[in-house]
Amino acid sequence: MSQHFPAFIIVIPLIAAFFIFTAGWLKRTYCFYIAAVALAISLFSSFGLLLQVLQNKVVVYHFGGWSPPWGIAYRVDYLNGIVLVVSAAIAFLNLIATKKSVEKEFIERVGPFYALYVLFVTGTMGIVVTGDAFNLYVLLEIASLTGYALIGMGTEHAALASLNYVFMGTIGASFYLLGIGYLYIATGSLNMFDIASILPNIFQSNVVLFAFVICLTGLFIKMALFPMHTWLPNAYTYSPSPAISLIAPLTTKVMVYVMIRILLSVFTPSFSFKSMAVNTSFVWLAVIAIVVGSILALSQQSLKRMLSYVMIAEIGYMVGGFWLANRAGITGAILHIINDAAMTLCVFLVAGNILYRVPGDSFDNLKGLFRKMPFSMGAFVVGALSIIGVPPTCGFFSKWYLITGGIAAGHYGFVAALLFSSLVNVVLFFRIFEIGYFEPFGDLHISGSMDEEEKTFDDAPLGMLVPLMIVAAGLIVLGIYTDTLVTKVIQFAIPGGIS
Amino acid sequence: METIVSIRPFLAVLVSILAVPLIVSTRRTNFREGWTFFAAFAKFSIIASMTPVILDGVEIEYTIAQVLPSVAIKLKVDAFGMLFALVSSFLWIVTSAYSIGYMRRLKEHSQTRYFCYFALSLSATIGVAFSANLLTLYLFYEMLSFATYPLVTHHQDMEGRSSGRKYLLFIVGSSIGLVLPAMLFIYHMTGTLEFAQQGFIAGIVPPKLIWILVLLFVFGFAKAAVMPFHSWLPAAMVAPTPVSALLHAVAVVKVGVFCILRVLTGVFGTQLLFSSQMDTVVLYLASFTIIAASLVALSQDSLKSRLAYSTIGQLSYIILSAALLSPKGMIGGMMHIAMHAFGKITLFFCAGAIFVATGTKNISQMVGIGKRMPVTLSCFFIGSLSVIGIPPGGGFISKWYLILGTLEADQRFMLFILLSSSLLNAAYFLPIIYKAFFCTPEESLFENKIDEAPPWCLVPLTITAICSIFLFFYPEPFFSLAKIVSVGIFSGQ
Amino acid sequence: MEDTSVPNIVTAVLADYRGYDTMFETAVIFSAGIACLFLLRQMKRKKTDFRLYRHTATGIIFRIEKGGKLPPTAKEFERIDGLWTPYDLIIKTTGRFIIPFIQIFALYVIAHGHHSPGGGFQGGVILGASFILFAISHDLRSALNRMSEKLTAFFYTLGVYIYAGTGALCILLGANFLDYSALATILFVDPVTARSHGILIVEIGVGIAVMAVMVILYYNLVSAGKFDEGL
Amino acid sequence: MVDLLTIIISKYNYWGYIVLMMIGLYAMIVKKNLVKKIIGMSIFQTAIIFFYVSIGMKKNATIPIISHGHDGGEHAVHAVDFINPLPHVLMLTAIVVSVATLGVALALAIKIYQQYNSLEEDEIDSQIKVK
Repeated sequence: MSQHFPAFIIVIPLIAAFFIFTAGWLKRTYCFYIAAVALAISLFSSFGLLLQVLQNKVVVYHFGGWSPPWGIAYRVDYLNGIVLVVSAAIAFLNLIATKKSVEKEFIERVGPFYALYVLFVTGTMGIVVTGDAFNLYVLLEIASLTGYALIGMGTEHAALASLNYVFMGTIGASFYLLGIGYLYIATGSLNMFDIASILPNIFQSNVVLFAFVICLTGLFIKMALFPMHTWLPNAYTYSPSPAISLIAPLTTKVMVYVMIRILLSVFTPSFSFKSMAVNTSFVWLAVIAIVVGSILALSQQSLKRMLSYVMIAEIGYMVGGFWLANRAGITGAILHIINDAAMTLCVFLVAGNILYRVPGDSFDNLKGLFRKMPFSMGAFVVGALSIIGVPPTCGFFSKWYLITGGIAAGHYGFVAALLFSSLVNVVLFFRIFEIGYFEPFGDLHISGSMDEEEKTFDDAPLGMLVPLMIVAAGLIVLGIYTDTLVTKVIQFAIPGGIS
Repeated sequence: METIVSIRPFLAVLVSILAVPLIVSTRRTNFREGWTFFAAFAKFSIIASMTPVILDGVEIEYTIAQVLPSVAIKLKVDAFGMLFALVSSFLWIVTSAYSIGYMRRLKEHSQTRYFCYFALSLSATIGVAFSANLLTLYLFYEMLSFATYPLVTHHQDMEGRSSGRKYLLFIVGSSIGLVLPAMLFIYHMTGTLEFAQQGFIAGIVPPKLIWILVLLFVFGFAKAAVMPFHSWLPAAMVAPTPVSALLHAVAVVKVGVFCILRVLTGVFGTQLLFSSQMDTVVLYLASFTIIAASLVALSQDSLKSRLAYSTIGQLSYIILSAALLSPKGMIGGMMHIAMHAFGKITLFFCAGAIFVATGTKNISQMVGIGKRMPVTLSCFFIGSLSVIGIPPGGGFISKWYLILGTLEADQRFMLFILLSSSLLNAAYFLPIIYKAFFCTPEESLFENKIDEAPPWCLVPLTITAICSIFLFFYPEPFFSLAKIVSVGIFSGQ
Repeated sequence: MEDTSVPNIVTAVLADYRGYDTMFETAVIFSAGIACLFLLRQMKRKKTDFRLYRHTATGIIFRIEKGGKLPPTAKEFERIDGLWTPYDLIIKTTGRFIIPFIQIFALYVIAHGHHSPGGGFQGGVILGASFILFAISHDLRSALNRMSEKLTAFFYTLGVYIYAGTGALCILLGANFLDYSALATILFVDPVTARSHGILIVEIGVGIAVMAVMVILYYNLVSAGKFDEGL
Repeated sequence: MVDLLTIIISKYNYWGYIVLMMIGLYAMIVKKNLVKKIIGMSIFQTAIIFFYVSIGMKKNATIPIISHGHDGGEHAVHAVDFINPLPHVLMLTAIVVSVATLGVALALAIKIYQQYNSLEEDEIDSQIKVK
């Protein structure tokens, strides 16, 4: 059975989505369990897949039994093997963690919600696992469509934000499709590795260059790199919390993965990193993204909005690290895809827990949260430290690789930007800690008695806390096992040509 | 120098972290503080159990996790670390006794949290003391910064918040902004971060950069409060007195100087410092801090902030001792870590006791207080003797060796600095005591009946006072430890 | 292209070589349907304070106040709402007249997909268009009487089930996902013909799904999810 | 000049799709009415479909349907006689995708209308400002 893992990862959730939808009409409570089982299976099979990859480098699966270029082939190697596991784990944990708040927010929409949820996961995992450029587009659209819908059901101006997201997303995806078209003209194939084998003969042709530019533009829009980030903050701020803690960790990270995949596996490094000038200019773009993202985050007054600007800065980390075009930098980028996904999940889950207990997530509503919900805030502290980049949390080590990459490439602007954003993050998160910790002001140290802590204790239900704790612990575990991760997996994901 | 692998250092770090859940889970206050004591004693006994091994010139090391190629989170116990660990873990026991008295008497809120973070910061301190490479050092340094934040801002009022902000701004800002890039740069150049007896970057890093790196480290470890990175320390005095006593007279600030000494000796190495003339730069930075801090201390009326400024000055003694690059000076510096710790913690305890008993913080309102609290004030006297460096205060020994070091290194100017600062110390301590005891009844602010602080406060401060006298007569094991260190460092020359 | 024995190469490539894409575009259309439901459908109707009933024969309109309603047995009355406009006889009749032909044609397009231009999507869209035409020419409520929401939902899950199920069946029969040649064993034909049959099956599935989704999209959009009035 | 003209003429399909695409982009960026934006989006996607179909085209080739029944493939098939089927296939998918996107976009537009009673962006913005 294990040779079908690549199919299972995608197909099981897909079929499950249909079942969930049907179950939604029959009995609502079934939906969650079907989804849980499906995601558990795909998590399991992605683990199995990673193990297979560790054994024999790459696993290929031909759909319909046709070998490429005719048919569609899935091709799993070190790079997407690890990303698969991470995204599957995130989807599963988030599903468990948000059960309660889904029941709270979408009482009579549970069926459609879980169907969309699972479809989104299908799309995302498909993007990661597929080896076919066009198939990637289709899956991308599945993920986006479901994402639009999930975000659209949020609060306040969600619908409007979601519609803007639709516009931007469509432009991005279409650009990508266009680029693929030109690649098809040039090579006559849609299979990534087939293309890669044909391209080197025609690197000079402008068609390839144009395809390169167009693809990259589309991906930048999709991953909300700084100038094209406008859709992200609103969409993430207004979206319902159970959805956002799924979408925020996966969407942008997976798009960064796609960029890395396209540039390393389709346009081989010898083409992508051909001219140093281009690389550095992209790094500078990332630097701007980091700085602007951090500064904008400073000016926000609500938790989720602030976090989404932090994420824009984080995107800058990954893109910049990749375009440093040296081993340390790319290692940092890939490592940061994993770590950042985990950190984002952690903090957004906390935001979800807070919203479960507190009317809003604007800073005024966070007062006294350390007394009210100490465990959630404890997890939040871990996540925050990881985003700031304090050892031994995982955020520190990816930042370590990124900065060493920056130094190695002699790109001190990038190094400075990373340090700057770390400092800004300190300010950002300690502002929240202060609000949660000091306010409301009162001379507790005169009157305060010790049983006061228990009095106002009202943390999120256990079902939401336990997964959150697992994620928070995972941040530290990831940090401690960084070296294993790098030496066992990531270093093989980078083609040999890069020093 | 042979090394043995043993988990004991890790246990020493871990024990107080493990105590945290116990402290949280127990509702009964007596049990909670029982756990604190238990952890403190366990920590001290583990560390003490390693002392003889270290005295035999053996080093103990333990690798926790391999996190980066060629860099691990790794503990390594040598004489220097052992000296520091002994001091701080012993003083933790005393302080926990003291803080029980202090907190209960003042009915402080959320004492559970207080004890938890105290335990955390202690493990961080020991971690710093035992860290075998720069990464581990940085890890525990940051852990200490974040663990002490809730203690500094314990009162959760406006003042607490503003000083907490200042605290973070200086400590975390400098460590991320200055230390981290310097560390990464060294890693990039050399590919390793392991401390070595004679440093490991000599010959690899171009001399121009040595300057920058040294300055980055000296200022980056802002816990050492080298001017102009000092102003967080007076601000941090809003914390409850036990915190100021242990953390801001012993643990945190000493961690700062410890880090600087570690990096100067273990990363740069004495020869490199000497050849690049960085030693003089550091010397003048330190001496400036010494004099300036002492002068500022004169003008402080609040007792705690006067003590804080005196601490700033005393810390720079230690940095100066490292920069002297002379064996005796190094011994003096090491000794000063211990001696000043005992002396200064006594003084802080006394300040706390006075506050507990009478509620006064300001020196101007302590006229004639000696008649009311004779024990406390006499201990205060002993402590100040030790800090000034007059026999039978233990501080005399460390200062003696420092002065020998200046002569050895032929730094007359530094000699002058040391002596004059000692005079200044005397100038800002002795008047307090004089006013406290010898004043005419009519100008005395307190009626003439003995009313001391509660015994939980009184006993610890007498213990520390006695210790600081005891150390004058019998400075072991610190002295031999310090000897081992300086021999190890200067054996190359 | 000999190995599928499907003359229409587009269909062959669509449903077989790149059958996986096609399954996902079915999934896309499916998720679009769910998305609309999710976004617009209003599960609990808010109580209108009166109901309108029209006597089909005479065209007299009754206004029944809150709570009251005619018994379902009263067949000659039909429920209408505020926006109701009298049917235009011409449109209605034309609609009734051409809809069957459209549907026949749609079925032809689906079934004959791999010999001539056409296939599941085209046919499905045409089929859906016929229902939409009915809904336009009459009104939504009567369309819903013909083809209720649940029925539509059933159809479009059925469609995707057929597609994905076929694929899964191939796995169960020991081949790769969507490798129709495996179906030979249960269809009792040679693998090549089995491929063409497999294509036919999935085309039918796609057709049903697309039709249903078109209809559900229309239902949701015109009535803003209230499923009562509409165009 | 002349050869430039020939380039333009010989590549007319590219110019065609580029023009369409720009129209779509213009509508999405400039228009204030959300429905017009959505229309622009569809035009944008259609442009790309047009592009794909056009690159599948070959001179004097027929639709890719081999004119015989089920009886296997005895006589050879000359790929030259048929236009490239793959772009058509891909575009079937792309069309479906664009339809789906359109559906979701319209649904969102309806939600927006229910919320603000308007589809004009500036009116909506003014309402948001007020809040």
